[in-house]
Amino acid sequence: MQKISRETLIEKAKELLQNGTVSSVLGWKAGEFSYDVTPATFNSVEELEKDFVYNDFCGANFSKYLVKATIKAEGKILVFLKPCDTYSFNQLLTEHRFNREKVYVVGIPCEGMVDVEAIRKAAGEGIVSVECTNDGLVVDTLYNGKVKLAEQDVLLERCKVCKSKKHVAYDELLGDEGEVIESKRFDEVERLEKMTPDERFAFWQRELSRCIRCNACRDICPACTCEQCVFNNPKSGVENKAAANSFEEKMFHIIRAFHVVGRCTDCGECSRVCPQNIPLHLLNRKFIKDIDNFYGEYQAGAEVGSRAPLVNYTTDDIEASDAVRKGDGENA
Amino acid sequence: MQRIGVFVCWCGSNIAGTVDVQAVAEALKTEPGVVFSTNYQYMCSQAGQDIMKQAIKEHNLTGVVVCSCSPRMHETTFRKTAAAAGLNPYMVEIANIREQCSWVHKDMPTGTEKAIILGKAAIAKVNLNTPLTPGESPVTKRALVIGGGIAGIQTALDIADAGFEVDIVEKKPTIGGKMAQIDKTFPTLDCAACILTPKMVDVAQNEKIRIFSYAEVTDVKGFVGNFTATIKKKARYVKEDVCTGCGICTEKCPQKKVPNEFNLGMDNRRAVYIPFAQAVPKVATIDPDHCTMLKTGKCGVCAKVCTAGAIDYTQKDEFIEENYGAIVVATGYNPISMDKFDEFAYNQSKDVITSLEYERLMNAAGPTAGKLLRPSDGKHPHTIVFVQCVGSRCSACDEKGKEYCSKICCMYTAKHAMLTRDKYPDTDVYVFYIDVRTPGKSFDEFYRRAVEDYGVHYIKGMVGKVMPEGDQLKVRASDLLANKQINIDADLVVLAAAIEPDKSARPLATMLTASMDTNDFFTEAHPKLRPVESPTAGVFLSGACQGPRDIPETVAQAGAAASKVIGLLAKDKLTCNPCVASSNEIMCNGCSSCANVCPYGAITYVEKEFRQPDRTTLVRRVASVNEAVCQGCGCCTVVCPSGAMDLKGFANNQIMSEVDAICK
Amino acid sequence: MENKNLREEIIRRSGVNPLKCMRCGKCSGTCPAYDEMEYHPHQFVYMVETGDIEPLMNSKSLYKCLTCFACVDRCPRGVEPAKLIESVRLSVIRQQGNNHLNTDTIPDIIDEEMPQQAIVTALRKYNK
Amino acid sequence: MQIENKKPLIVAFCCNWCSYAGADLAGNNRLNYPAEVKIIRVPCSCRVNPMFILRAFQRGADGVILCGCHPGDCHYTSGNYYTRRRMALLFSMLDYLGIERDRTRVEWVSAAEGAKFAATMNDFVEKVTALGENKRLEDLRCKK
Amino acid sequence: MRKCSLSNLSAVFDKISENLALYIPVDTNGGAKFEKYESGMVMSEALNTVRSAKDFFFPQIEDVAAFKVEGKNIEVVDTRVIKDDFVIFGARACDVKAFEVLDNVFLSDPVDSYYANRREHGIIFALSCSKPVETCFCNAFGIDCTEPKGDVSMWKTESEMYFKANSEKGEKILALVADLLTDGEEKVVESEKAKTKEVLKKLPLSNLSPDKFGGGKTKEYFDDPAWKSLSESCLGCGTCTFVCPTCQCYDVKDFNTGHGVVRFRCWDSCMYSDFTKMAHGNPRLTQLERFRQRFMHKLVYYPENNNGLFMCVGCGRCLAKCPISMNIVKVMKTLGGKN
Repeated sequence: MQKISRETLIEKAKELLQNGTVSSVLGWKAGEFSYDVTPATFNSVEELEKDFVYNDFCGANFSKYLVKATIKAEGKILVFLKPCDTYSFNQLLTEHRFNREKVYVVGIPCEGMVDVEAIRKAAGEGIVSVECTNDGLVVDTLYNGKVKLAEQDVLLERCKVCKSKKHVAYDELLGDEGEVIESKRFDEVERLEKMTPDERFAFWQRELSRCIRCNACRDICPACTCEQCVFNNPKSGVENKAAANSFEEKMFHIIRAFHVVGRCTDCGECSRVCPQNIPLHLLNRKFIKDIDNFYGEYQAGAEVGSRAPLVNYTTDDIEASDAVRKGDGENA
Repeated sequence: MQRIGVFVCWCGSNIAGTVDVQAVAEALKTEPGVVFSTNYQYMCSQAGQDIMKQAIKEHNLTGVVVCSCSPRMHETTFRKTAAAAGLNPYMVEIANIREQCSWVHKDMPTGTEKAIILGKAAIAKVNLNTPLTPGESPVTKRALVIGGGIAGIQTALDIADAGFEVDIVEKKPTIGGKMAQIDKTFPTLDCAACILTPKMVDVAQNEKIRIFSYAEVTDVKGFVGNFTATIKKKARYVKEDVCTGCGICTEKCPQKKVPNEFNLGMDNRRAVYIPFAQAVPKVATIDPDHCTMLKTGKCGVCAKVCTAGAIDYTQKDEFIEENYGAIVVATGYNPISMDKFDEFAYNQSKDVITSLEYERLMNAAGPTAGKLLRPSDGKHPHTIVFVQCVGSRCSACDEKGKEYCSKICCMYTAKHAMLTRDKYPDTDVYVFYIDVRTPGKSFDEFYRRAVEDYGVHYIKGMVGKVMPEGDQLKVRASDLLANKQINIDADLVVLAAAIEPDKSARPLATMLTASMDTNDFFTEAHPKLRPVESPTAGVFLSGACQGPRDIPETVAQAGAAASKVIGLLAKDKLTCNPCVASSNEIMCNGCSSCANVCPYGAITYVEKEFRQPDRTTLVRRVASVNEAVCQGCGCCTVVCPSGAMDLKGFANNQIMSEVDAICK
Repeated sequence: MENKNLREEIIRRSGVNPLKCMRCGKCSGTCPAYDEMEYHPHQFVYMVETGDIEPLMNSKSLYKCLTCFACVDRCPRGVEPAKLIESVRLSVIRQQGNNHLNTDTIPDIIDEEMPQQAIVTALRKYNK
Repeated sequence: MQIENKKPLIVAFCCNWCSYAGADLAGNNRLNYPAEVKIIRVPCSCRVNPMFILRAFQRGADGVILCGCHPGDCHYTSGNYYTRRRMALLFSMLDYLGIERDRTRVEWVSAAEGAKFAATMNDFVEKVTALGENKRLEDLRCKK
Repeated sequence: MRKCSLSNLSAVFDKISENLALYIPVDTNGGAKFEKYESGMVMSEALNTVRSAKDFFFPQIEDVAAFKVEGKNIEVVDTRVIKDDFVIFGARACDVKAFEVLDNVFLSDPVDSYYANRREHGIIFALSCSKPVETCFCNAFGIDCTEPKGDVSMWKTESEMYFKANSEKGEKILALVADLLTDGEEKVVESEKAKTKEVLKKLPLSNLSPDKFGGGKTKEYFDDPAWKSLSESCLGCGTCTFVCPTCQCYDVKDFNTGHGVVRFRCWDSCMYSDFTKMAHGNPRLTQLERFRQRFMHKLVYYPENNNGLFMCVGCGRCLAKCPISMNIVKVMKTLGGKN
């Protein structure tokens, strides 16, 4: 359960709307069920009071919306950012993707967001309602009645291995500031690295074969803000609308991951939205782990204007052949 | 669709010996776009070139593929031939079937098969070639030299000698730089002023040279041949064209307690001053930080005594904008601060000094009028310890020293030691060193003379600690050859401080988009082959701004930089390489990745208006490549995630079509 | 430095200028008796230069030198370490009370059986 | 006994200033290397987009090698330093996906190293031949 | 009515798969998915597959022709791969209804021969739903999830699977496994249906109705200001269209293989910015227009041309999968709720 309440956020939004600091609010809107929250723009206090929500299902990262929203909006936009969202926010600023002056950031604490799929798995299909309480979730189901779940067990993957509760950008902070966390997010990557190449190949073949090229991972990704994606551009030589075979599946995901190297903040949105549950974060995290390993720790978005590893170098960088061995966990 | 002609060369038996040229020409005939295919003994001969010219005209060819030797050999030849026949020279591609085929493969079938594939790849590329025209840009025939030390002076004189205008911008009130502060020069021991000041006078009298002293470059725009620089002339409160340099004001000024920076603070000057007797321009300058008139409005002595009426308390900083074709950076060096070297007690004892301070102590125009006297009590020192490599070759803690060798210290320390023993044979002189490095003409002989003829004690090992005790300095050091620790009671300790680039270099590099290394020395375009050019076209490097160097090297480099500038300014127009990057503005995100990796600073960002689907206008930040500056490496094309950046002549689709042709 | 006179004497007698030494170590690198020595040839030169002569005179190393002159032959600076060693040996002999011989007196003490080489050596040693 | 003896296909990207000249020198000195190696000239190794490498595998290449100036000797001062970072990360990723690591390589070959060029190609072809046909990054449509 | 015990189901699968290709839903990391049956596979318990059953007749990628190029000669090659019958086992009523939607498009003149070919060869074993979930609203479109159509209808109880053939094709397959089946009683099935119907009443979307939509409503909804807020957070990804059993838009592309060309068609999504891009550009330039297109097509344009049949079967896949939880139910409620 989130420590900060919907009412607190509405109160803050009201204040900023009324004193003229902002003219609109980017927030979460309640849906049909307890869990289907949609990002939305609120222009008035009435709209806020009617539909605004903040609960354990507000996973969406608003940073990317700012690219388009700041162009459209006349005045300033109030945006509520969770700690991990602020990294994406900074990264977009580093890449000059929107005007900082048009945004008012309120940093809000996050206790981790919940994965509906995980609830379905744990409590059974047919969720009538989900109630978030201090000691876990109470899920009312059609077939299993009320089921109590520990929040920790149904968190989104990215929240289970949360890397930071610290906001790296805000104009104002609600609640307490957290810390950067020593996270276990690379464990799964390491497990894969320890497999034999054949096992790894089989793993990725199996995972990527489910891809339906819906582009949700790309379209939600705060690093993928290209005016035109190479995969949509017939002149790029790699354009395609559907993966015709396993090569094209790999091609899309390798190139996409490569294009966000050093720019991916590991916000985990790609894996959250994948309708096929492909663990796409494992590709991005491999790059992040290698970067940390080869060139020293680098967290994209930790500060505005930092130079990403691929647009930087030192004269004594690791050679590619050694990198492959070192990336595999061997001593190079 | 192109109309391509294929010309397969035999190169006598060089190619035809291992490649069935007939079969290659035949096989390539059916490739898409090919309308003509032939083979000939020597394509590069006049007769061969005539065949090509005739075919271009007869078959209305729009593209040419020559299967021959390496493009590094005859690409230019065949491009000229094509141009002579009216075809754009960049519509010619070479398939290298000699060096990379016939010469490395032994049997005919293998060679022939590979030659056909290489030919297909070249054809695939030509199919996507577009005619390229090299751009031209005019050249402003004036050079800017930033820094008025010996490097800047020499460069300016050499450029002016060739008949081009030069402006020198010097931030101090006079040109001359560090060399003006030096007493004698190694290895000949002639007096620095005697060889420098005539050059300074030459500069002042040269009609082609303008000196902006007490001035700084605040902004540089443009590119090779077309720079615009903004120069800030700081207010000196003295009318430069009126002041006669008589010096009366500098004697009458009541503010006497201003540390004299020319003598490194070892004596005082007045608030109005001329740095030294031979200053150029010989004009007084009022130091606004110390002038009572400027601070409180009460004084005006200098104005009263100035017979020329040159004093003007109302002067303001003046900004001048000027166009240049080339820029030479000659910002020089400074000794590093000794503040972090507590072990040498620099801040505790006045008798621990740096080598540059020692220069001033030895100099006849210095604070002691050339007599070697201790700064603390004015007594003659009898035991002097020189410590080399203070802060040089120090990689332990980058805050403290510099990782590199400062290069000049070994020689000037030998010079100091020798001069001291020469003038004052009653002194004991010890030099503590890690290595003695004297790779220069007559340098090692010079150092050996200090040891053998002047009896300077060179001890291998470093001084560990200097402890002021009474009026003496207890020096504890190691003697590595004797394998023991030694203690010396010294009267004076001289530290050979490492040198670092002037602090103004970093912001200047940003302005010029010239690259720097981690030590803030300017990077050269190529360490061996283009040592005086910066990777940024039109920006040249002179002197210690590029790395530690002594006077002879600096002068040599200054001349080299000048000759490069002259070579540039002698052209009326610059022809640009047409194979440059270009950005598709509609696809550009404005993320700066390309600008970050560009080694030449060829990419800038501009705000462009775009029409939106809803018919509104949107202003977006997009990359723009300066074709005059881009060298065509293509690094930017790969970091561009949207693929907005592409390289003409080596475009993404061209290279991919080559890949396709090779792999099919 | 201590023993300035002794130092001067050794240098004068040997005709060697130890200041010419660049401390390259070639003399020690070439010395066939190196392993037997406590002080090695380059140290000899340095110790003489710095006047640190007492330990040298007391060291057995002094007599390990075979006077093969390899060091003299190979020294890039012409320092001639062997001559310096020889000179120090002489200082030891002098201190033991055996002093100069006059060239004139030599014929008298020559023994018929005495090898030619010994005579030459003696001449070299005792006339300086 | 090996029944199928299909020769591998190798695409070599060579920078114009060092490695392409090194390949020319190998030719001048008549140093043999397998004809399976086909060279594509690029201005600098940093011109090579990962997309080109994948494209080569898609189209049927069995190995891809990049050759550039030695670090510090880049004609464009820093291009190969960027190449080194990109390829270190890309190759490590390909390895992570289970693609055989011997199918890709970066080698620094100067204009004077004709012998190194030939030796590198011989070695690379041998390694790729041992791996057999590229199955893990193939596009069946491109097979005949 | 025939039946077999659930424990005997694998024998049925084995028998069918001996004769022709059989596809059953199985569980994967990414949820349930139809896969070609191989001995030992277990049928998924999931209510529905992540991707719909439309893949069988209208796959995401289908080669339509190939051109072999040699020198300057071109040869056209037929690329049709489906030549034998196959069984889809366990499609739900909603997906089966969706075939009707697709048929209206692909089998009306001019007939899409690729679709028709697959359709002819496909034999559908449709399974009644016993545990509908909160995202289900097939009811709204008149679908009875306990009465699935198809060549064979099936009902599952605690321990048994009931079969009823609706077509000749279905009869044939049931005959194939006749020895493994016994006669089943109608009333067991009826009571099972009744149980499910009770659940249906409790579903949160049970009252949803498309009555306010249908042919002739274009003018009413086209310029509705609500489209703006509904579409503003849409990412423009293709998730909803690709999991949808009724979306049938595709693009035709050529792939140059180096020695020829493969012409294929692949699903396209009206949510994509380059959807129906033509020489002059895009007809729908903003995401609002594209978003509106999808829902107007499903709720207004399609019914207008197809006798009131809506282009949605209420399977609920888009409700579960949309990255930002925007979906047809919210659109229907927002637009319909106003009038």
